[in-house]
Amino acid sequence: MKKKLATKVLSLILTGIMMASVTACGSGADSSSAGSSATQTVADPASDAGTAESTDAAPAEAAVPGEPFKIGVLVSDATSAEALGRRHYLEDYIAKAYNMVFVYSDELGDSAGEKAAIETMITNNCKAILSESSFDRPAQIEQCEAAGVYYAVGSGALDAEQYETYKGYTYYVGSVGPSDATEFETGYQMAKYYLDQGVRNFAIFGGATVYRNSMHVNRVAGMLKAMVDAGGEGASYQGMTDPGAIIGQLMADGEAKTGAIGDVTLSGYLGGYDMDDAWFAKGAEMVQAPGVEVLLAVGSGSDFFGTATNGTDVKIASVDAYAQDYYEAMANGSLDYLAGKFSAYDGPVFMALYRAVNGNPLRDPEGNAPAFDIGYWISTSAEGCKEMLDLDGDIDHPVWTMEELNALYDADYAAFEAFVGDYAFDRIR
Amino acid sequence: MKVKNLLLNIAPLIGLLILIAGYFVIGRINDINVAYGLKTIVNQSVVVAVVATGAVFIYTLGAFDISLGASTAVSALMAGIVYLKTESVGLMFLTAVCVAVLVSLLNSVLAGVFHLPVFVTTIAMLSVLNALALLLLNLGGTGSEIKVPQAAVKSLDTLWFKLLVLGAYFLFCFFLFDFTPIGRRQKFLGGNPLCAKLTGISLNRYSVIAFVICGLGVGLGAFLSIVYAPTLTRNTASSVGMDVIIAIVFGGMPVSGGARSRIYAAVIGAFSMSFLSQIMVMLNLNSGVGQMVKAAIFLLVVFIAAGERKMKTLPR
Amino acid sequence: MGEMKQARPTVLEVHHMIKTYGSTKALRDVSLSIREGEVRGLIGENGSGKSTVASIIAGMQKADSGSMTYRGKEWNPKTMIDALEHGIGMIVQESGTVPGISVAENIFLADVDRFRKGPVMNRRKMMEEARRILDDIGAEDLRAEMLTGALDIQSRKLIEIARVMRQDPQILVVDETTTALSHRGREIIYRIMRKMREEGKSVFFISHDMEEIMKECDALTVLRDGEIIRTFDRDEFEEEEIKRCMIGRELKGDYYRSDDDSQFDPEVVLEARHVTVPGGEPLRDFSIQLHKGEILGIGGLSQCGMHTLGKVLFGAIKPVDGSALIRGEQVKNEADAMKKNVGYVSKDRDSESLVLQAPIGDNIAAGGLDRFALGHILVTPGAEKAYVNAQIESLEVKCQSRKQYVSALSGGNKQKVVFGKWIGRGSEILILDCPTRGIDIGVKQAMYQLMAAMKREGKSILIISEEMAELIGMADRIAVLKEGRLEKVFRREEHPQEADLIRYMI
Amino acid sequence: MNRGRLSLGKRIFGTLAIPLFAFGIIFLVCAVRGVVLFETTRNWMAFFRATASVMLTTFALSINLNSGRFDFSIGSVALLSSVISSTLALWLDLPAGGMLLICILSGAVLGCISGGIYVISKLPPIIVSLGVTLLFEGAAFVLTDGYGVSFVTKAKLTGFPGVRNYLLVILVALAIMILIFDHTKFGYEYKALLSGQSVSVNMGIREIPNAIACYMIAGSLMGVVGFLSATNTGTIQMALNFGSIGVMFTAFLPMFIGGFIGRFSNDKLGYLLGGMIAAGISLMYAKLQMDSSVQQIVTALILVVFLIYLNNENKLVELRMLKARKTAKHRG
Repeated sequence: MKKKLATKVLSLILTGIMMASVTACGSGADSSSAGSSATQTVADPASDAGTAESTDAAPAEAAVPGEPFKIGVLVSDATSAEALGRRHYLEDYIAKAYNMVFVYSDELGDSAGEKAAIETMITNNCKAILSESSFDRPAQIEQCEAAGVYYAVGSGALDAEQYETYKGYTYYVGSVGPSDATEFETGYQMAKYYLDQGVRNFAIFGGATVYRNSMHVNRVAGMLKAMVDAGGEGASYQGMTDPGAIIGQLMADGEAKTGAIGDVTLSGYLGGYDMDDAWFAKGAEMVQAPGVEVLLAVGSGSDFFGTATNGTDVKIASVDAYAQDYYEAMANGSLDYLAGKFSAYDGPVFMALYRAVNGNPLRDPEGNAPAFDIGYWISTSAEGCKEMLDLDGDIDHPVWTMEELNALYDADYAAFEAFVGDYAFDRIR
Repeated sequence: MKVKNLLLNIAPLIGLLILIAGYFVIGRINDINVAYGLKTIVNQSVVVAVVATGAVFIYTLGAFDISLGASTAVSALMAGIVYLKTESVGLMFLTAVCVAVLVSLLNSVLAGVFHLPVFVTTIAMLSVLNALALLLLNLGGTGSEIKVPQAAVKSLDTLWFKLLVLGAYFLFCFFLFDFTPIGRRQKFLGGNPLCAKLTGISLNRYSVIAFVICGLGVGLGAFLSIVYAPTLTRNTASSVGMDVIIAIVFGGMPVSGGARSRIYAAVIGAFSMSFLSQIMVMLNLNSGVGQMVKAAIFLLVVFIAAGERKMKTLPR
Repeated sequence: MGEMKQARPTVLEVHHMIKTYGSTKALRDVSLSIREGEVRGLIGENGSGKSTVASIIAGMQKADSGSMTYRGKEWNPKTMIDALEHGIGMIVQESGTVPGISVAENIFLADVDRFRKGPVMNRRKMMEEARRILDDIGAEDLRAEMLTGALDIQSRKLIEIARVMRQDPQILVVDETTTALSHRGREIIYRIMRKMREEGKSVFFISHDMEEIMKECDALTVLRDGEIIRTFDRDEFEEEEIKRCMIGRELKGDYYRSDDDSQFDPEVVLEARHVTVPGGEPLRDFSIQLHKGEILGIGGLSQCGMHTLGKVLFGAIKPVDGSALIRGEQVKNEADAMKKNVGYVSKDRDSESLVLQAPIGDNIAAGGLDRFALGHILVTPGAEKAYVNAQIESLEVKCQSRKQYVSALSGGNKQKVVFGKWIGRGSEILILDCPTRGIDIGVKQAMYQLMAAMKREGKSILIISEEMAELIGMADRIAVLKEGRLEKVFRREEHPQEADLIRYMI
Repeated sequence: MNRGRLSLGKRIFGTLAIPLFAFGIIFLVCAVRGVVLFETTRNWMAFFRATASVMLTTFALSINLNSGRFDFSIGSVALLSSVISSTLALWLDLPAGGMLLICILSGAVLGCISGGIYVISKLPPIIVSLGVTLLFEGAAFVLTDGYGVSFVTKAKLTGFPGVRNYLLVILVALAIMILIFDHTKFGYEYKALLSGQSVSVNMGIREIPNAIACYMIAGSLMGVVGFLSATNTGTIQMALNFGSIGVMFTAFLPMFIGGFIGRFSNDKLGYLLGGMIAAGISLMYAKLQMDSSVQQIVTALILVVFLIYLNNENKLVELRMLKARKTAKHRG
């Protein structure tokens, strides 16, 4: 008798917690729904279909070509302005326009995390995975293929070997992002910009080069190649001048070696994302080393090193995104050169997934999954940056609107490719 | 008194049952893929459950090991390197287990030889092992990862294999813990080391035994980690260390060890935490709120399971 | 002196005080009073409640029911410091100083406000004050800034005395303090007590030592099993009568051994050979032999080294010189001693003999795993249950079941569990260190009878005890230790008296 | 441990031996590798920043650890208080000083919450700290929507780093800690509770307020640590799932070193010197551009070797953390 009572009390308490947690999350979602998580804003796409269209003005006027569903988004970087910008576009524009739900993963740190996140997403009925995390792409693709869930690479690309392996997979939808060549060129142009100004001493932040991330490796290789080209007679990086060789060496080393490249000097190199005190100290030490004029960063340059260059003449060039933070960084001088993604970057890849789930997958003429190339917007002044930011920043009128994307719903491969290739700032403006 | 004791004993189990019920109810409402979800839960609990089950032996002694995650990582990395060299899954398995047992042994011997409290030793070992993991990535991998081909372990990445490993190891531990003098003596040591000493039970010997058993679990956990995600990085098993502590405590294991130690605490705790996490996801909580709710439930359950406290001074 | 006491008014009264710990009734309806200028002795066996009543008076704990009146007012101290501030101070039996701080800080423990200037402490003033107090009580060689942990027990007791005396208490409680003190330390206490008497203040003096209590007290209250048996005025003091009151009720059957026969087998089963152990309770080149079928008593003052001896013989302490032998073989460690069929009952029951937070069954079984586990490997619930229950039944442990936690048992039943652990595994040689400490008379008697029975079975027992009566009553031979050396061996036939033993202890 | 008995010379030697030895080695290594440790003001800045933050963390860790209370949550307190303060500072456009003040206050409040849960639940502190860590990390995540805080471009806040400011933080903190723990009633009671918990409580020292105060002080210190870290990088990274506990591990080596030095002088001074050693080592790493795996191994080995040395010294007074775990009770 007593035991029963106690059991009852206990279970009551526990159910109480459960209830409390349920309600707490409800209210928590309300108060914190400043645009964080689409999963909070639209709980049930099917039943909310009507209201979403009527309430939200701009994007919802056009007809939706297909059925809504849930997309899981894998992110290994959840906090950079670049990531935030693209999330903003997906959650606050696409989600409303197409009545979609985007389920974001936590910031992933390894392939086990990726796999667990995909499992959880599939459990929660995500019909497609948009992956911006690349610890183990093959594992992700295999996992999705096995589960019958569509998979696409956002803001990136598979390397050539992987593409060959997976391009024919039924559930592999493709990728939209800078190709390796584009990444190489981006790094090249960034370094060249300063080399042309006579800068001869650099430091490089190589980010995920240590993880053999091909995007970052190619950017760094481009930078090095530019130095080789500008370094005068006989200049080479570790005895190499050929882009392919430089890339191969970086892949082998996982980092760039410091030293002279002709009459250009690479004084410092830092990679990885340890982000602990020792790492920041190392970074500060690198940019403050005597002689360094410019830090070339594969990403997050002003985020990581902005305070360290504060009050010095060292300039930072970085690949990032068009976001208020970077505009401010450019305005106050902590960022000097920005090769940035814009927030609508993921529009086409969303459409590719949308088509696939709605039974209308896009394939290239050989019947393979497409791999579309897309580049960056580059600005070298605060004004230029501002202009691009203004174009990119208006969530009601994004760079790629619903109408434009809808046109891709039935587009053939060539039309899709042409659309994606037409990303340049001047063209879009 | 008796009833209350019984209740305290089964509180974690009740907690798990409520969580399971909650999972199904909320899952039903949200129309989730329940079958896939259960598989997900097993996948996400099994490593922690295995490692934590072994760790119960250490906790029973009233000791505390926070380096288990790191030693799981080091074992997995070593095993990965061995696979790359030999392409033998069997050797990889053996390596994982042997390395883990050796690391564990080192832990206990260090503690024994230098008479350091186990906890302090494991803090030092945590740093050493983390460093070792980085070194291994440099020596045996690309510096950032050691990539065991997925094909090598794919056939093992199945529900039944994981459950089999967990089940076998759990039964092994269950037997040692409840049906051999080892478990009895360890509980006794945890309850009162001085009295145990005067009952002929050597703390050093049983620490070593506990660490070896735990090392075995760590090795299995490391192997299962590879099976789950064969691309190993510095983040491999990084959350295991703390998850194990949480799981054990959540499962009703007293941190002071002793007679109230339960071998099944780890499994209950590990699965409870996974169900709880999945519920948080289903409720569309953002990770922060989810974690806060988890923390609150954790503290509450532990508080309930701890029972009445009438001491004059605060616990230390 | 008697008349003087009559004239003085009562300063503190205790009315119908009751206190229980778990299932143990520590105080059952105790009422007593003390007058100004009176030194009152409290005497009784362990567990009689004398320390409990004293600690309640001094604010260390609270009674379950009953009331106290101090100087005509309701007395209900919150803490010891609270009590001290109102004039009642206590020097406690167990260590009451904090090791990690200075002597001065210990003297003013929990009462440092007086040295505060704003938020900041005036350390110098504290040291000065401490020095003055130490001088006052005659402990000039203690320095106020010394680290307490580095001092010996005697000096630490003096700190406690200083802590209490600095408040100039009206009533002082001295709880078995003198056992830890040397002659000089004792003199300091006696002097303080006498001075208090002269100043019209009162003292409760709790001691084991009948001699000092009869010498220093004006009156003497005997407690037994939580009840007051009788209060003696100084002119009624008579040792035998007091003792009879302490031991109490007419016990049916034999209390100690009935036989006078100190026969035992000449075979030496346990031996200390030239054992030297340094430390607070040292042994110096100590040798003794226990024979088969013998009950060997070891007596002496608490710090004389006899407790060390027990641990050395059991392999728990390794001597720096000499050796402990069981049937001629050197003891390696505790496990080795157990293998050689030796059992050891520690004097610190709660901290060394039992796991309080564990069931009775676990405690008994822990000693016998090598006995009932199949092939030393498999512990079956059935075998364990049978093993444990056999002990519970044969020793008549009062409990609900073997699953009950030991912490809920009374002292006597706890000790039965300890015995069960050793007897269950069939120990041939038992080392019993203060086996009857804090146990009620009834259980004590059972224990004594058990020992006698074991002797008859040819088992050997080494009994270490601070209670001389117990040694005299039980042992075939009694070895008296003093400062780590063997001082004297009495044989049972000699019928030694307590006074004889004491003569060799001091 | 009994300082009174040591001569002044011995005390000075004992206090400075380890730091001098450590810096000797550091300078030697740098000289061999042809690197100047303190080349620019930036180097001094990095050095003193690391000193300050390691020293404060060590204080925060040791306050409770010395009393047998292991606290995993100090890192999460630093995280959450810096999130709260930077958010407020950005919102109200406060200068760095204002942010520092809010950091200290919010740290104290968070410490109070953590201590409060401990004294109310009477659970072992290590368990409470596990829950609290999750709670605070979650709260920081919720407050920033998981995005962290970035104020790289807010010169008002990122202008704080500077040798003068760091020195000021170090000296003020050291002075306050010495004042609080050596010269106040709280400090006296703290020391008494530390080595004689039950005696002190029996004598009437109120343990609960003392414990809560300890948590509040540790919280404030970690608030400052959070502030230093945030103003240094201009960003606050989120941490979930115990991602915040890493900070704590920076404090162990300095704590043991400090405890050792404390035998000869004041343990707080020891923590400062320990912090300086740690800062010197990490500056050396940065200067040598040493690989992080090598760094970690070296640091880990130093810790292990020092622990072993301490143990052979056999005077492990500072390892009172033993008390935290029952196993440590080797009294026999």
